[in-house]
Amino acid sequence: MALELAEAEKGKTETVEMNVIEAINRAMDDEMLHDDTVLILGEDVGKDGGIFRVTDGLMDKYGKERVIDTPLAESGIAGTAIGLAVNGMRPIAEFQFSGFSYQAFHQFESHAARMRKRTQGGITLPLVMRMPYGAGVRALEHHSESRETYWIHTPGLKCVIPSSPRKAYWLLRASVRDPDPVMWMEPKYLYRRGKEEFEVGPDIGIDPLPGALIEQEGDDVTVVSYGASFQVAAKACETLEEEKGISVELIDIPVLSPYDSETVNKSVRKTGRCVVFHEAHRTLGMGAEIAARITEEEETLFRLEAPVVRVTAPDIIVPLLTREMAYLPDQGRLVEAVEKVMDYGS
Amino acid sequence: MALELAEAEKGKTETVEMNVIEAINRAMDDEMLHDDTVLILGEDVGKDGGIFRVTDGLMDKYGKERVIDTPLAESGIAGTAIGLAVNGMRPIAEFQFSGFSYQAFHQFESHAARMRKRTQGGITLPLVMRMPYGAGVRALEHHSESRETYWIHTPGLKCVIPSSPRKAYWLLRASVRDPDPVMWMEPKYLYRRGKEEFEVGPDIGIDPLPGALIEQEGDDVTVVSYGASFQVAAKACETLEEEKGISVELIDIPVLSPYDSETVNKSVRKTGRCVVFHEAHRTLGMGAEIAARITEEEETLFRLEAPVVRVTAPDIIVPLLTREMAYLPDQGRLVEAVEKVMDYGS
Amino acid sequence: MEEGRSERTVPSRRWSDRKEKQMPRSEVDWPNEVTYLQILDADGKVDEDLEPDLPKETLIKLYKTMVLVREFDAARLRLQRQGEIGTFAPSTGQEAAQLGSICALKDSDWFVPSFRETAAQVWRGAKLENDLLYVAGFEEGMALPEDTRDLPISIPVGSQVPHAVGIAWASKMRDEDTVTMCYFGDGATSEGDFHEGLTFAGVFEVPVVFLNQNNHWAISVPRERQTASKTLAQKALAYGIPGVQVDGNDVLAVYAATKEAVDRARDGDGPTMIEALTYRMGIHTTADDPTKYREESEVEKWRERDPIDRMRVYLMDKGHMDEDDDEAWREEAKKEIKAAIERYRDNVPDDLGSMFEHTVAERDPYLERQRKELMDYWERAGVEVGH
Amino acid sequence: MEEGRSERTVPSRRWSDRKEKQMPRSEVDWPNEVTYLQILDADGKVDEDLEPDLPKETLIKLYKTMVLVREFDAARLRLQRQGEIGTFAPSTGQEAAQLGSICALKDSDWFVPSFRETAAQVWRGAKLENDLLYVAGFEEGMALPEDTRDLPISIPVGSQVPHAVGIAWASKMRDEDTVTMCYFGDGATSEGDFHEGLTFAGVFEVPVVFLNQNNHWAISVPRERQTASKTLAQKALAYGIPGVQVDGNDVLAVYAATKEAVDRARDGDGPTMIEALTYRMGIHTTADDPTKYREESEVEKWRERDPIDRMRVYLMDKGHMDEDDDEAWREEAKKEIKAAIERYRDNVPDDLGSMFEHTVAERDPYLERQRKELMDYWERAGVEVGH
Ligand SMILES: Cc1ncc(C[n+]2csc(CCOP(=O)(O)OP(=O)(O)O)c2C)c(N)n1
Ligand SMILES: Cc1ncc(C[n+]2csc(CCOP(=O)(O)OP(=O)(O)O)c2C)c(N)n1
Ligand SMILES: [Mg+2]
Ligand SMILES: [Mg+2]
Repeated sequence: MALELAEAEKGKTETVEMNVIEAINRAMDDEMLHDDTVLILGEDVGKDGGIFRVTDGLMDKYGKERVIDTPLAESGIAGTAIGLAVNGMRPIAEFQFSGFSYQAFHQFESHAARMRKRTQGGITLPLVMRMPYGAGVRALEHHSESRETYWIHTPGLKCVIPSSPRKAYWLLRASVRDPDPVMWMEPKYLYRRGKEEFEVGPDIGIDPLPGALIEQEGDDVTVVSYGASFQVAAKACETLEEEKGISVELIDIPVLSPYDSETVNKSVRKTGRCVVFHEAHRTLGMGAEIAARITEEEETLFRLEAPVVRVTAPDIIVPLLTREMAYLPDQGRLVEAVEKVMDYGS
Repeated sequence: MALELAEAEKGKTETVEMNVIEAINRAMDDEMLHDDTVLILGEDVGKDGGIFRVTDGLMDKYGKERVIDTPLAESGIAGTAIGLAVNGMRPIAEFQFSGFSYQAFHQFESHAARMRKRTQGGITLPLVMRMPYGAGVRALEHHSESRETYWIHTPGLKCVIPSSPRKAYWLLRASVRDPDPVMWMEPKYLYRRGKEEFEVGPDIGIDPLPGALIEQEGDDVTVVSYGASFQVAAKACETLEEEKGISVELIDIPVLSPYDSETVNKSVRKTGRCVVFHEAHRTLGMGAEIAARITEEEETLFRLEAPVVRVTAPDIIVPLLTREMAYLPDQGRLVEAVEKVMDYGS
Repeated sequence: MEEGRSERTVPSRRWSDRKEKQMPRSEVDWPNEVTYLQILDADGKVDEDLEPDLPKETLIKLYKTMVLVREFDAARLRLQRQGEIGTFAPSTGQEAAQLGSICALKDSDWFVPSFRETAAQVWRGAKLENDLLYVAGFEEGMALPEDTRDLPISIPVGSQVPHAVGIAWASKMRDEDTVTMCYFGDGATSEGDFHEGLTFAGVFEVPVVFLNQNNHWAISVPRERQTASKTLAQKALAYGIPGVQVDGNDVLAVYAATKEAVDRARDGDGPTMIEALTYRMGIHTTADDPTKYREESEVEKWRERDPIDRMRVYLMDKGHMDEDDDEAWREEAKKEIKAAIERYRDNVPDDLGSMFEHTVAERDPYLERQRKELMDYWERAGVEVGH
Repeated sequence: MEEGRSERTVPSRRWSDRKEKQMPRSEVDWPNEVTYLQILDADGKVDEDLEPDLPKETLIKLYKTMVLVREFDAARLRLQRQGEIGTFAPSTGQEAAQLGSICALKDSDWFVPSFRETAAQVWRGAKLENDLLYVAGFEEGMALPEDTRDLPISIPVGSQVPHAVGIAWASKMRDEDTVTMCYFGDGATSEGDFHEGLTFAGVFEVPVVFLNQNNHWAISVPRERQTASKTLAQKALAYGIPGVQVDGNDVLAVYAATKEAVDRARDGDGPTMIEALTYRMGIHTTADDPTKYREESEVEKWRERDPIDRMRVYLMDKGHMDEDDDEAWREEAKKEIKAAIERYRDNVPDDLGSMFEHTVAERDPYLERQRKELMDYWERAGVEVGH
């Protein structure tokens, strides 16, 4: 590794305001300073800085040996990333859109997810598969799905989706350090939507991947969300609180797998009501699991005062750009759903 | 199409006793007689007759233009099958194991599932993707998973899993005739386990794909299952009825997508109890959706007298052969689960 | 840039350097020829010995389509920059590669595009207003008639290659003399689907022509970082398929090579892969900024080899057109585009419920419930198309 | 079957037939040489000019390992037929291809197997009892030490190829002079993963050697129906990688070609692909019945080229062994296998809960709950390993 870094730069911390793209870029930058086995590979991540500019500047800084423009071959990217991880590196592989990660599905399912098991812990794969996902940015077909279910249902893979710049920064760094393969999905709807101020630095302390995060305490109803939808949910909850006087317990589940149902179910036992809000399809979207974990647990189920409502995208292919915002679950739908569940038993 | 068929053979019907392998073989045979656009392609399906002998004899009968041994390339198989379907054929593509279908995941997700949408109905894809799945036959790694979730969560794909020889015969013929791509998963655990007698013939009437099938009416508890698990469930229900006097409503859901929750929920409204039984992983396995559909429906949820219990395989990689039977949900677990849900409110 | 080839060379593989370290071996004899064809030189001068026999009307139609599509790219770019339509991939610079090849097909042949073949699509009869509808974000623009022989564009790179093979295979099974032509870029040759598709094509000897537009870039990745192989054409040989290179900005060379390949396929002699050396003159798509990764000087050099300019010289030399024609045809093209834009604007749909159509043939009650829920909500909340 | 090549030929591509229909073109100059190497002829006679300089101990160790693994295949087959172990893929017939190549690696090099490389695994130090444990259905047999330089077998065909490239790439990044060797079969060359792996290897010039065992069959699909390319070696050229063919039943040729490729990689001169022409003498796996799809006469012909017989002749000619040695070594092998079977039987695990281990590093409470549920149930219901 030719790069010579001033120790000074490594120790430095600072407080900066960033959007999600900047936060992810900075997270990789700091992680690469912190650990010189970290590298980035993918299509157009180098000279171009990524088609969303998420890796902008990193090739200039770390060289084309650590920020690598690959041929156009996703299974090649995933497969060589696995090999790199086997042999001592911590690769961050970018898939240009989650919709083009399926070319490498078998590498995720058959190898990334199983190497630990298949060597009884002898070989572990610390690698991150980054992929932008989700609708709302006027993209082309195949560019807008939200199919985290594929990864959540696959034992051996973790799945992480941040919902703000600060979380993107911290969770990505935690994912890079995680000893297991992380399917890291970036809500591109949030890429440039809003900044957050927080402390960063190559050597600052990074907590490991968390469970469910109670972002706002409340008594009347539990709202569970993640990713781009989480921010919509947060706004809806403000409205609900301010305009309707409904006290929402708002939970973010950035780590979808393993899913921390203990925290969510505990909240539902308190509120007696649960609304799930996500842009994945309804059928076997994460909401199904959230509902099932509630329903299978006696002490939670029998505290329910209303059906567990799933406010989600429908079970159809994401429409083209003029209809995608209507397809996406919006604030209004969540507000209505919460009002409806509040009507039960009152 | 060189094959010359006596019209007599086409009209003939007969009653035969078959196991699942024979039934699937016969279904393809009869369908190929019935419709000369039907063809079979896959690895080792021709001369070898398939590694499970499911296509045995068909190449001899229909020639190597209609029963095609392909190169070892799953995306090639899926992709050319799509092209064949575009251009007037009804291909039945075999993937040697569902665990090796992921090499073609992107062809299923990006094309098979979307061609109808992407041409606004101009091009439709009548094709069947056959793949053996499931544990219990002492197979190697990667050969034993039950990952129907991947297909069920993908709009545009249908997913069908038969649970007996007769159903295999009828459902496969219905799948071949279906105008949309069907992910057809074969429970290899049932391949040679038990025969059934039923009527067959190239030109007999074939009902289209069904909804949920109430296989046994009952009052106390609804048990929902499918595939290889269904037969285990059926035996458990006999035990429950005979030994414990529990009246089970037993439902088979051979068509997992689209999932007919109306029938299941109606049953649950009657019994007030539901146990799901499948060998897919728990988290985001089909049981999650079954539970969620119950829980989101006021009139069903509030009829529940017990939690919706999921008796499933755990969220781990299928173990090797000496431990796979312990991994698989068995009769005993279902019996215990049903007894437990019966204990509530009594 | 002699003969349309890139100046850049692939990294030296140091093959021969090691020769003296190797023990003597026998050479395997195998069909390993790759040829290169050019008919119009960079200035548009024709090699008369090689000149194909194309009727004047066809030549003029080719030229006019080139001009139309070039203008259409410009018009779409304006609409995109104004926010009226979304992302698209321009054909600019690749008109000869697309039109020289597509014009070798019959209507009854199959056309399998990638995502950058507007010129070829227009030749096949695609309506500009449908393209606009699609790019503007309306599924209605994707409608294809039931008896179409054109596939919709394929966005996942390379994934259409096995489709083309399957389509051609079905034609062969029915003993039709139909040919399938499949387009893809230089980047696409790295995808597994390219490999699996060509493997099948070779083994089953199906009547397909693989038309590779090597425009030297896959977004920001230059051809020589895409693969260490010296040419893309030689990749065909790995599948027992002949591979040829042509000057892709020379409409006559593209036509001649494609025609030979199409005839070969139609005669039952199997597939061919053609590497058309061309250049993506502009942006990858409207989301792209090429100044991030390539030198303007490289673009300049290719500008001198513009396929439209070269064809104009050729047609003028032949006396098929003059400056006035050129002017008139350009105006005609602009008018046609303007009319198409109007037709598109007049036909902008305003319903939302159609997003539920064409998922599968039947209606699933649970999905119908979702549709109803949503439609009721849209009504209540005043949600509209394009909101 | 001269020089170890299959008699069967790929379907004529009718390339040249069309020559007269084509217009003249210039030929592209590209590195298109494929060579073939044989050192021991079919009878075991050595070409002394080419004979590699291998010490006697190595030669004898190679021979003894061949014998051991051949015997181990037979022993495993017996255990499998008795129901004691599950399915496995025998190496029989391919011992020279595996051992001639693997012996060119250092311990510090990386070994990336497919699923049929028992001989190579044993050379690398794999314990027979672990293999038995694995084949008998116990994950414990898969345990690899943390500092291993061997990957576990890869069952999804071809999927290991990009892993090998990644491993080699990491070595290159760290400027180590480590080489990675990757095994795969003829069938694997049709998979997209082969293509993508070799594309990366070519572009990034990583120190990897691709060792293709062309055993002429992929289950029931013969080599010439797998791809229309005349050789598999020529496929390497599509990636700017040299491709060579060797007689894969000639341990010396395999060694010599591999050694050159390994040296080349170690010197930083990039990847090589070797096609070792060999034959799968027996079943594909224990689930297979080759009489369904191939002629015994073909097998017979290859039996005359048995790699062990040929090496025996060579070693005897050199005076490195005699009949008594042969007898003694075979007995030794059998004893070793017997002891391994005993060790395996003595170590058969009896716990079930371990199936929950090694999913991810931490324990997920919900998964722990599932573990507890199941363990309690197993206890109550008396469920046991292998039940
Ligand atoms: C499977 C897949 N991976 C990535 C992308 C994103 N992407 C779109 S076009 C493109 C480059 C294509 O290059 P090339 O094949 O040369 O075609 P060109 O754009 O030059 O016409 C990429 C990487 C995609 N659409 N599909
Ligand atoms: C991706 C994938 N598809 C199918 C299979 C089933 N299968 C196992 S081995 C095999 C044939 C492999 O042939 P080859 O690569 O020549 O290796 P060989 O068995 O001859 O050593 C097949 C089809 C698989 N394991 N993986
Ligand atoms: Mg390109
Ligand atoms: Mg083989």
